Amino acid sequence: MNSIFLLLNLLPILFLYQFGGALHVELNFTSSFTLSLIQTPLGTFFAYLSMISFLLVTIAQKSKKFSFSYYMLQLLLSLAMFMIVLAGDFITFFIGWEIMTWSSYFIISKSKNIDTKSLQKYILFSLASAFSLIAGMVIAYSFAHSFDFSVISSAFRDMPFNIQITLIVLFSLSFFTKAGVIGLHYWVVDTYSKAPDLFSSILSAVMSKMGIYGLFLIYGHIVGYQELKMMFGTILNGTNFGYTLAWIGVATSIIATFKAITQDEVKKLLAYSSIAQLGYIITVIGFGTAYGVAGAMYHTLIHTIIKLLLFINVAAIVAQTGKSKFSELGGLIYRTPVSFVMLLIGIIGLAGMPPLGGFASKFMMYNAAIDTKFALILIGMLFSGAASFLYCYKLVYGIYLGHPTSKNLETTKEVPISYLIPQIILALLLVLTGAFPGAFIKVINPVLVEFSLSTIPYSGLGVMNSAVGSFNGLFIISAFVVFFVLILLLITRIKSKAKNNLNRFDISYCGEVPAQDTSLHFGFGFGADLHKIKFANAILKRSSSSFYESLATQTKKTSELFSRMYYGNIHNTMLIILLFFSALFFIGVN
Amino acid sequence: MIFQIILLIMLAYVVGFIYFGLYRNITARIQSRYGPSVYQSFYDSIKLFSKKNTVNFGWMFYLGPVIMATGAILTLVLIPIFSDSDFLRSVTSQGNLFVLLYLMVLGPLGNALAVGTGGNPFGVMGVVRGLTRLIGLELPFYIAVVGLIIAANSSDIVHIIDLQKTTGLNIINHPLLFIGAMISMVGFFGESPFDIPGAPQEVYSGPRTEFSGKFLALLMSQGSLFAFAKLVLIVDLFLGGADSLEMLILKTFAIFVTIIFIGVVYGRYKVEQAVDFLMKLPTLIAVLGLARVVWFG
Amino acid sequence: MLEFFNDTQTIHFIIIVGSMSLFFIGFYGIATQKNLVKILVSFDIMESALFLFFIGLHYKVGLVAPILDKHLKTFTNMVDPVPQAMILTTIVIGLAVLALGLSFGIEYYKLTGRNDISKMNELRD
Amino acid sequence: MSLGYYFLLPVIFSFLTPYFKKIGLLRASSILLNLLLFLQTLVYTMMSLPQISLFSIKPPLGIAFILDGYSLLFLLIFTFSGLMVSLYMPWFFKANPRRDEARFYLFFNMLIAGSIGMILSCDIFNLYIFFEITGICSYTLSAYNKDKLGLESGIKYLIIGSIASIFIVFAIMLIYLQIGTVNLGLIAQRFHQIDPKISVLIVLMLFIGFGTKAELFPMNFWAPDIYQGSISPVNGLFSSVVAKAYLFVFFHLFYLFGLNSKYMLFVMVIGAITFLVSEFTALNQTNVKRLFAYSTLGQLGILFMAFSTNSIDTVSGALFHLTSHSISKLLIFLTLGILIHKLKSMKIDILGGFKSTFLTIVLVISFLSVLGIPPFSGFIGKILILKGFALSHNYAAVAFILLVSIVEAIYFFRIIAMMLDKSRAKVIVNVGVMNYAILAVLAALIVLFGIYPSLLLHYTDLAANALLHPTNYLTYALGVGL
Amino acid sequence: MESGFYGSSLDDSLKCKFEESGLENTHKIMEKAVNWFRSRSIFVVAYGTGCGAIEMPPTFTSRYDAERMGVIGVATPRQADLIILSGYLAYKTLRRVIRTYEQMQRPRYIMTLGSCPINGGMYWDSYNTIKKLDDYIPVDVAVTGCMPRPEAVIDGFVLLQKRIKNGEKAGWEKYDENFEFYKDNQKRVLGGHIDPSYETDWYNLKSGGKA
Repeated sequence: MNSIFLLLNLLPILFLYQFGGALHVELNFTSSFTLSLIQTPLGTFFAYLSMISFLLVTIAQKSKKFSFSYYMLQLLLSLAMFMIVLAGDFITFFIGWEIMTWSSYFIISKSKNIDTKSLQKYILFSLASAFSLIAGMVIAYSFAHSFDFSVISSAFRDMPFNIQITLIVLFSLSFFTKAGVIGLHYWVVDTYSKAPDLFSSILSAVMSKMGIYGLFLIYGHIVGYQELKMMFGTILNGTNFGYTLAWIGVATSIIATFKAITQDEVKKLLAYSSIAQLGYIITVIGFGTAYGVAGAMYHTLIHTIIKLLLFINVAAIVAQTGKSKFSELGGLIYRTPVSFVMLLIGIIGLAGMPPLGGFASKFMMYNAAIDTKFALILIGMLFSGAASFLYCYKLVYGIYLGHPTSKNLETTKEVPISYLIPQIILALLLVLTGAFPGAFIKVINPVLVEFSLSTIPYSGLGVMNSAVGSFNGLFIISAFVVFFVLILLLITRIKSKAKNNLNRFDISYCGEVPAQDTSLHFGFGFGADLHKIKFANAILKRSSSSFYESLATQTKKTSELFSRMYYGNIHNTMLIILLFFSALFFIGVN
Repeated sequence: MIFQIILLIMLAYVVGFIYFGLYRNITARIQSRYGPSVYQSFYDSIKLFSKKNTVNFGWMFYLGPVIMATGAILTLVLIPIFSDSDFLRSVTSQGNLFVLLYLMVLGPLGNALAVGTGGNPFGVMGVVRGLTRLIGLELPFYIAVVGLIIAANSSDIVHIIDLQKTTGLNIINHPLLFIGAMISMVGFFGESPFDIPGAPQEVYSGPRTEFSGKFLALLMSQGSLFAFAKLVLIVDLFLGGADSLEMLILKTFAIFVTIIFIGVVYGRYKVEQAVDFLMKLPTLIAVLGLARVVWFG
Repeated sequence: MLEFFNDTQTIHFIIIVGSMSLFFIGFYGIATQKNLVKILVSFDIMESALFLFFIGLHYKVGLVAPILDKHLKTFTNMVDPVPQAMILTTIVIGLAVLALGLSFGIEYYKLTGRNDISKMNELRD
Repeated sequence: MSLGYYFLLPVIFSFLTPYFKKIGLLRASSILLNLLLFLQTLVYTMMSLPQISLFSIKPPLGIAFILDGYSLLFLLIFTFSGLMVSLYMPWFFKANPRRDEARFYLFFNMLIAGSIGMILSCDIFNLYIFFEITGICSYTLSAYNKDKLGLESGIKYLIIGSIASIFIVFAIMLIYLQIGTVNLGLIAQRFHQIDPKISVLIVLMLFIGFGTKAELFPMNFWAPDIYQGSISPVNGLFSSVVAKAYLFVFFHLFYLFGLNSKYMLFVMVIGAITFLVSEFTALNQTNVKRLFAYSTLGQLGILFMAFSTNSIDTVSGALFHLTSHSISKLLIFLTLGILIHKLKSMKIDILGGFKSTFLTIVLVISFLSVLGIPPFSGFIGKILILKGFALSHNYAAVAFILLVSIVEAIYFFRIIAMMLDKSRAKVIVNVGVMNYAILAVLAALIVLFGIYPSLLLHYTDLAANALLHPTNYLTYALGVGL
Repeated sequence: MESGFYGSSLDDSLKCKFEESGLENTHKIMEKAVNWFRSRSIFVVAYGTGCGAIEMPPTFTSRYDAERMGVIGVATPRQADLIILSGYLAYKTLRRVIRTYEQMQRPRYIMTLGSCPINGGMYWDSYNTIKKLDDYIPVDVAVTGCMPRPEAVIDGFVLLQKRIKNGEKAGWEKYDENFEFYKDNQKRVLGGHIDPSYETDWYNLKSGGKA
């Protein structure tokens, strides 16, 4: 079954490749609107991104038995995303969006550790997002008299200012919810952590990107960056709008980063990290400059790769050990070395360290911020990047390093090969994007042309150009490798008899001998210090959950209040009807 | 080019070790002691290299110090050492300030992996303290660097050096940024009051707890290389670079001595105190400097 | 004295007053009574009031009943027959509803021994 | 072929019901009858509209049935629902054996006849008669279970029905006193001549009368009780036929009498309040039937909002939504019948306590359709309604509908989560072949209208046109062209 | 336990090189140089038992400044060359001392302060202190006095440096050669409380599980 669906997942890619950029389908849906698929450079990028992700996840799924319905729903989900990114009008977009919502809902509901509350959270936020989208859609329709993107885009200029604002806010809210901007991220963490392990990778790597695609669509295509500039005016070298959006993004990434550090569940940490990374994208997406768009797109690519890699890795470990918490894992490095290396590459990318692709995208984003002189924004991004080292380290330490916290971790075997293949592919991609950051400029430039922005100069595969500087990824990665090998050779020449492979209890422990039950793994101790730091504590002790929970309580109370009216006394019902009549009569006659 | 790189590494090695010897001497004099030999760091490192055995907890433990050393050397070669000279210019032009900012963290992260592999909880505690401290520590430094980049409208260090010839030194143009960067530097050099990660009395010398023999020696060597690199970076950014070896040594030593003087007289902050402090005054100073650059520069 | 009543205005006035009082008697019954039978009776009173009102308002002095016999040779001098037909139908319907309601009430009384409609509240969540 | 058969055939059949000795024959012939009615409606879809059937004298004096685009859509829904329910009943009675099965068929067919009569009749007094026929049949059907709950619901329905009918009789009498006619065409022509104060009174009485029956907010406290007390197929009928028939009449008169400009906002607000209150109340329910009763009330609220907008697009969307809602609710209540029988409970837990992939799928489809999620038919209706509101720049209504829809989603998805929850104890439920077919057809229709809406949209457009511009209807009702 | 030969290091690896190329004299010079460096840099882990602990702070701080001779304190035994035991040793303490000593890297040295580690001192008849430390672990330098003043301690450092410089056979080599002897002695006083010998190696379970 897996192979069949693997082939089925290949089909959209072939389909897209076959059309080669000229896909245009229109279908009369009802008398008043048509369904249309149009291939734009932006859509093509996202289409390939999501389809290849699905392919890789399907490869990983070979290792476990999944039901037919699971595969079917996943295929449906991939087709829905295909529909979203190639949609030429809002109806198509929305249909794809909603199919995506419910098909993912049913996949999530197949998870073993899902509960009703998390499912409710997921679907309600998704629906809120969809309803916000639909509201924007119909309001736009009321002015443009069409759901077509291009028609709405040309009609946008003539709308009243408050309608323009409303539209931007509604669409942004919708896509922010999907991307999990702070405040609207209430569903993200629970859903990502409780979804089927391999499906979390799709949720984080692909589905959240649909929100990003939506933002691109709105800011770049429907509204247009030039129009945004005209509407809101400029500040420094960017737009006021971009500045506001950037603060939202920066706040998201900083808050989520701190929250990520204190998580005990592996997938919760990854979920928060996902929120933080998407925060970066949202930060630069509104700048309205070529480098902003390029940085956002590059980071979209990198984040997809990294989160697929990390979630597949974690899924494999969870499947192999049955543990999903840092406090229950640890010390797997010599049991599952390949997995360890893959995760290591993943976190080096996640932290944005130079030799890998993670740095290239961060570089692009930072330069975009410098280009617009949004210095504080840039500081915020750098700050959140610095804090993210902590959770990156926690991720790799909590699972692979340190001490195993239970007996069965000491006998774990390496994860199945089908988990490793996609990871290896993704790790290679990460290395390649780091070595050849320039190659991506060729992908970005058509999109920039589509958004009528200036293009980015291209000077070689290895070179990443930007407004205020450039670096050569190929040089850095090769220099790193050369120095690494040289130092390694040098150090191995010094043959002081290294006593290899000491027993894990043979550590300097103040003269004491740690026993089997001594707690040596520091996995869940991370982030305890953060509570003492005033700034971090201010972030950590606040939570949006109290707001949403009180909202739920209020809804429940309202519901109880209303249902008290329906208490079944027919006599009173009769009197109410008569009184209502009298009241209406009294009002009507006067 | 390869010759130049070897020359540079040797220079940095020697200068770095001598600086550390001087550091220990100066500290001793401040505490009214004689202090060790200026070359004490050499003795230590050669002794450690010639230790007859070394603990090793596995390959990741082995590679950690190597990654750290690689990071240090890569940082070193990507920083322009001399202004107005073609010395390694073809190499330094491949990177820029952002690359350096992140390369400076790559080494410690690689080492942190080794510490984790070692499985000593004290080591990991030290690493966590270090990373937590980094949250506050990098803030003023980042602000300073960003301020300079925006002022020069380039993240190319050579460009920033060249610009200082016409506009004057950045230490005079942007004193607030310089103060911010220097306070961060005190932490980057592991000096008081920001030396909590390796506090021997609390966490058993922290990340280095399990390292011994050649690994410790390698860590010490890269530390001196790295220290030199950081000094050169500060000189390049704020003091207009150096056009000759004498000027380089003079300027870097000036910076180094300043850092020592700050470090010697302070007690040790707890990690949360350090971060709280760094996020208040130094950040405020640096932000004021930055605002000056963005709005009035 | 009876001549006083032989006037369309007066008759209409009396009918309106009478039927409305009857209507409000029914209304009062609905509002205050909780016995199912009394409620049904109140409904019937209200309906009767309406019938009286409708039929009465269509009567004018001097017109004859719309029955074809020796008094009625043409269609000009008769009361409008439509209301009467309508009322007849409505009476039948009202009767049916009344019968149905009473039968429900009897069945319900047999089962529970109650006929207080405000206590019929087993249908609730 | 005459429109009169719509009324005559079921009525005659009903009267013949006691004479059927074999129950199987009764069931079969009931199915046949409903099939016949449905086929006749299908034939009407191919004919030019409006159609008129006279009874001896031509209007305005005589009685006539008029079928225009508006009533055609409802006719399709009613006859189709009737067919589905009559196909469902043999299983139901096999599962719940009854001695007085004939009684059900009697009132069931009569109910269909009454509802159809209400939408076809072109004079207000006949309308009232059909109204009462429908009413009496519904009282009886809701009291079909002669236990405490059934009788209670019957009594409640009857009392409320009596009040409503008093108001309507009063209104009709006032109209006749003012205008001297009961023909809808003539009333429509002369309605504006009435003294405004009297006209307000008439409108209010009609509003209270039909609004009570159509379950509008301050008059709908009885409705959930009725749903709870009656059997599931009857619930389906109430939700997809009876309530819709009253709604039909409400808006037929609303537009015919030209009340739209004056009372539009009022009806919209009442609809909105109904929607809001019902959806919030539904959150708190633990009885399945009450839950879906509230859901029906809520959807009726949306429909009232959308119908009163006086714009063809919105009304067409509302009609689409109405159709898809009828199908969905029929499906839901028929499924509930199966579940209640198998699990012997009416608690909401039964929805999490059964194990049947087919039932889960069809229920999920219908839930998603009610919520207006693509690619199911509810979406088309909802987007058309929202589009219509937006086009008239009534953004508050758009926001309101969407916000309350989230509340609606809470309980629907709570049920879905319950159904998908594997940790609950599950009873395997086998669906019979017939039920399988019925539910599959209903679900297929939901999907079909969702992905190929033009099929239905043709009729809703026709209906909306006929409703908002009743010139053709008036000509026929006045008997001008005959 | 840590049995076997731990002889190879920088000088040893060079020794092979030099011997291959017939440069044994050069190697001897190298060895001397390395010994000199070792003597110039001594990392001390100060194990403060008994009353002698009070003498260590003045030794290392301004007044006597041991750092000028390259003697500097470190926190962990992994980095240390020398362990200073500053007084009597109870059995319990001995256990920790042995463990700390075994965690130090070769070459490693032991220095004791006062008479208690030599012969029990005033605790000669105590039931729970050891009398002669050299029986359990090899002491390189024993500084006498009760307690020795910092000057004496520094004198001990000088002595140790001299011996390292001369390449004299040190305690750690004796310990490796007579490992069984020392272990037997340790077992005799510690009984069942001797530390585990870590025969099972967790990291290598795949390959048989033996260290």
